[in-house]
Amino acid sequence: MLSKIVRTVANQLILFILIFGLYVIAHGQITPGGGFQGGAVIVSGVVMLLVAFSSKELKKSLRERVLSIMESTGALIFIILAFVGIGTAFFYNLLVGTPIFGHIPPIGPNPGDIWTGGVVPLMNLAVGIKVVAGLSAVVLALALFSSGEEVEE
Amino acid sequence: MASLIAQSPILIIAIPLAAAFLIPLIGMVSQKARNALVVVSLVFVAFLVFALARDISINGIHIYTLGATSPDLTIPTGFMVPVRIILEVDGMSVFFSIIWSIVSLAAAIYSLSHIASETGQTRFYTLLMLMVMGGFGLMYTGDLFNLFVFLEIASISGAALIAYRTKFADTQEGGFKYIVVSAIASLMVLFAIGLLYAQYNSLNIAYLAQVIQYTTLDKIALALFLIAFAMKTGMVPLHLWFPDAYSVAPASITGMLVITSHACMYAAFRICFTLYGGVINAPVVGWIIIAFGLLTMFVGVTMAVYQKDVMRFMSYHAISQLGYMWIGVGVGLAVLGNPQLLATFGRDAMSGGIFHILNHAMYKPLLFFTGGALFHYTGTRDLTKMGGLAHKMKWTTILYMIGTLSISGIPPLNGFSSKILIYESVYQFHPILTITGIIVSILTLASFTKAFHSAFMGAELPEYKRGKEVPRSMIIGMLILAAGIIFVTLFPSLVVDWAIHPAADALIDQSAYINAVTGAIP
Amino acid sequence: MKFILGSGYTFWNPLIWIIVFLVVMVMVYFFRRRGQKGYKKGTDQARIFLCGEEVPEAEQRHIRVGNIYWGFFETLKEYYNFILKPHTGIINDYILWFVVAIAITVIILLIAGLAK
Amino acid sequence: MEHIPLNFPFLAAALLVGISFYIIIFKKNLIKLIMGIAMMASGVNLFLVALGYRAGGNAPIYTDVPEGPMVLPVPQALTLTSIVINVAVLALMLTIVIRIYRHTGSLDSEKSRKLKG
Repeated sequence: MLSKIVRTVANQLILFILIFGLYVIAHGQITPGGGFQGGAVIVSGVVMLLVAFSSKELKKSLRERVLSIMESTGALIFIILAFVGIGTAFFYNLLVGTPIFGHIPPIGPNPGDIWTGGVVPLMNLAVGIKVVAGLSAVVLALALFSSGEEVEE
Repeated sequence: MASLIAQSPILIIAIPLAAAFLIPLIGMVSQKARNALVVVSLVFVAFLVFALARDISINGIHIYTLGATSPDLTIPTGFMVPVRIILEVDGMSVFFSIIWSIVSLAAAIYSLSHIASETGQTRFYTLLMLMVMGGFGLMYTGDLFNLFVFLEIASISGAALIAYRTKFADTQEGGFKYIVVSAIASLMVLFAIGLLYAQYNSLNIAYLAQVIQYTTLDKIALALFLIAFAMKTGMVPLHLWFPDAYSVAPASITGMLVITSHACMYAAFRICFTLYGGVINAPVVGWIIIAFGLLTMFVGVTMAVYQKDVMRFMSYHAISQLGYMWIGVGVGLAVLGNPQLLATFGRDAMSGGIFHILNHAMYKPLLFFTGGALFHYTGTRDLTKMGGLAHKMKWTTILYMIGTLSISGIPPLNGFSSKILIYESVYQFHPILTITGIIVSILTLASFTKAFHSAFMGAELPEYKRGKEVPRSMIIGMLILAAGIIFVTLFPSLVVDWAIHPAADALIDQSAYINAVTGAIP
Repeated sequence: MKFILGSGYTFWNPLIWIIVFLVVMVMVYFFRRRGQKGYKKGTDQARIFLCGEEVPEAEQRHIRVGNIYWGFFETLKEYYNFILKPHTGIINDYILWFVVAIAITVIILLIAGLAK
Repeated sequence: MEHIPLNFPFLAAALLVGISFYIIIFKKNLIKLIMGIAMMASGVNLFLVALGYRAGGNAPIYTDVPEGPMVLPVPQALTLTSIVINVAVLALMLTIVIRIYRHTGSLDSEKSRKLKG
C-alpha cells in the first residue's frame, strides 16, 4: 500500500479514466476505438488502483465471482446480438435503418454521426464489459500470485 | 430442417461458444445442470455435423458468409473479390469435423468423472468448449486470418487445459512447453499470411488460390506454413514438445489434443493442396513431406518402445502413427501433377492416409483414455509400478486390447484396413515406404504387448488389491470410441465410399473449392 | 451391405476374417471341453507349482517393464544413445529445431525453384 | 531513392523477429523467453501494419478526414486482433511460469525441467 497522497489521487483519477474508457467504447463505430481498447483503458485504471492499494485490498472490492459473471454476460450479449440476425445470416446487422443506431452515414469524409452502426455499438459495449472483467481478473490474479496468495475458488 | 442445415456451419461454431460462456453462469447454480449442458450441446453439435455431412454428400460444397444479406452471397454487388468472413465446408472439412464431434463428445463424457475430484471444474468445461469451438472453426474457415485466430483459440485453451491440474509440477511444464511452441508456430503462420496479403491483397483462401503466382516470397510463406503446422502436429524432428505436453494433460484432454493435431494436419493439407495446389512444385514438396513422414514413423516408434511412462509411451505412438498419414497424403501430393499416376495409386494413397486419420482418431483417444483410467486407478503413470490390473479393471482391459489390436494393424480391426490401403498404393511409388511401414507396425505391436504385459498381466499386486473399476461415465466415453472402431471394422467400404473418397477428392479438386466462392458472381 | 474394401490392388473383407475367428473360437471351445473335468477352485490344484520350490510373492513374480526387451535395447544401444541425445527436454532446443527445419525447407524450395 | 525509407519498417520487423529468435533459442531464463515471444509478436505486428502503409496516407477514419490517400485498414484490424490474442497468450505464459517457479524453485529452463527423453 502506497502513501495516503497516492491513494487519494488514485481515487480521484479513476473517475476520469473510467469516463475516457467509456468514451472510447461508445465511439467505437466511428473512431479507432472499440470494446477492447476502451476496456483496456479502464483496466489501466484498475492497475493504478492495484499499485496504489495492495492486491489484498483490491480483492475485497473486485470479487472473482462478480468478474466471472460480468465476463460471461458480456460474451453472451455479444453472441446473442450475433444470433439476432440469423434470420438472414449470422452477424447480419438487423438494426441498420431502424430508429436505434440506424442512421446510414454518407460515403466519404463526413462530420461523424454517433447514431450509426446498428448492432456494432452494442457489440462494442458487450466486448467492453467482457474485456474489463477479463483483464481485471488477469492482472488481479497475477498480482495475487506474486504476493503468494491464490484467487478465491 | 432445410434452414437449420443452411445455417449449420455457423451454428456448429457458435453453439459451443455460447455454451462456453453459459457454463460459468449455470455452474454457480448447479453442477448437474452444467454437466448436462456440456453433454447436450455437444450431442446437438454432433447431430448438426452429421446432418451437414449428409447435405454435403448430396449438394456439394457448403458456403456460409457471415453478415451478408444471404448466406451464399460471397461477393456483394459492386465488388470483385470476396470481402466478408466466409466459412467454406467441403468433404475434407466435414470429414475432420465428424471426427472432432465424436471425440469431443466422448472426451466430455469421460471427463465427467475423470476430473470429478478436482477444483475449478467449471473453468475446465469452459475451456473445453472453447477448444471444441476453436477446432471446428479451424476446420470450417474459408480465410487465412480466421485460420490463425481459431488456431490460437484452440492452442490457448489447450495449454490451459494441459496445465489444469496445478498441483503437479510436470503439468505446468507441459502446458508451458505447449503454449510456447504454439505461440511461435502461430506467429510464423501469421507472418506467412502477411507475406501472402502483401502480394495479393486478400485473405480468402479460394481467391488467393486463383491468383497465386509461386514467387520467392510465396515459397518462403509455404515453408513457414508447412513447418509451423507440422510443428503443431508433432512431426519429427519437431516432435520434442509432443510427449511432454500430451503425457501430463488429463486423459480426456489428451484424447482431444490428438484431434487438434489432426486439425493442424488438415490446415497443412489445405495450404498445400488447395491454396498452392495450382502452382506448387508438387514432387519436391511431396518428397519433403514423405521424408519427414518416414523419419516421424521410425523415430516415433523406436522412442515409444523405450518409454516407461504409460501416457508418454502412447504419445510417441501417436507421433509414429502420424507418419503414416503424412506418407499417404505426401505420395498423393508428389504425383498431383500427373493425372495418370494419380488415378493409378495417388488417390488410393491419399485415401489410405485420410482413412488412417479416421482410424487413429478412434483408437488413439481410446488408448489415452485407458491410460487415464490406469492413472485414475493407480495414481501413477509409471509402468514399472503397475501390474496385474486386469483382475480388477475388466472393462479397461478389454478396451485396451481393442485399441492395441487396432493400432498394430491386426487384421479384423480397422487399423489394418487403412494400413493395407497405404501399403499397397505407396509400394507403387517407392517400396522402401511400405517396408518401413511394416517394420514400424511390428514394433508398434511389440511395444504395446510390452505395456499390456507390464500393466495388466501377472499376479494381483498387493497395493492394488483394493479399489474398483473406474466410474461409469469414463467407461461410456471409452465405449463410444470402441463402438466407432467396431463400426469401421465391419463396414470399411461403406466408410471409404461415404467419407474417405469425398475427402480425398475434395483435396485433389482445387477448382471446385475456388468456384464455390468466386463463381458466385451475380 | 458391401463389406469388401477394394481398389486396384487391395482386397479386404472383414467378414471373412470374422467368420474365421468365430470358427477358431468354436474349435477352442471344443478342445477346452475335452480337458480335465475335476478342476476345483481354491484347492491345491489352483496353486502355482514351481518344481517344489517356494513360490515368491506376487511383487517378485511380476516382470516389470524395465526388464522386457532387454536384448533389443542392448543390441540397439548405439542407436538409442544417438536418438536420445536430441531429446533434451529443454524448450529452447525445441525452437532451435523449428528454425533449422524452416531453414532447410526454404533452401530446398528455393533451389528447386532455380532448377526449373 | 525516396522509396528506401519505406522499407525501414520491414527491416525493423525482420530485425525484431531475428533478435527474438536469438533470445528464445539461447536464453535459458523462462521470463526472458516470454519477453522474446512478446518481441516476436511485436515484430510480426509491425510487419502487418507496415504492409498497409501508403506514403503520406491518412488514418482510415472518415470522420472529418482531410483529402488525400488513406492507408489500408485491414492490416490494422488484423494487428489489433493479433495484439488481443497475444495478451491472452502472454498472460497464460506468465501464470504458468509463476506456477513452475513455485513448484521447482527455479526459472531456468534446464534446471526446472522434469520431463525428458
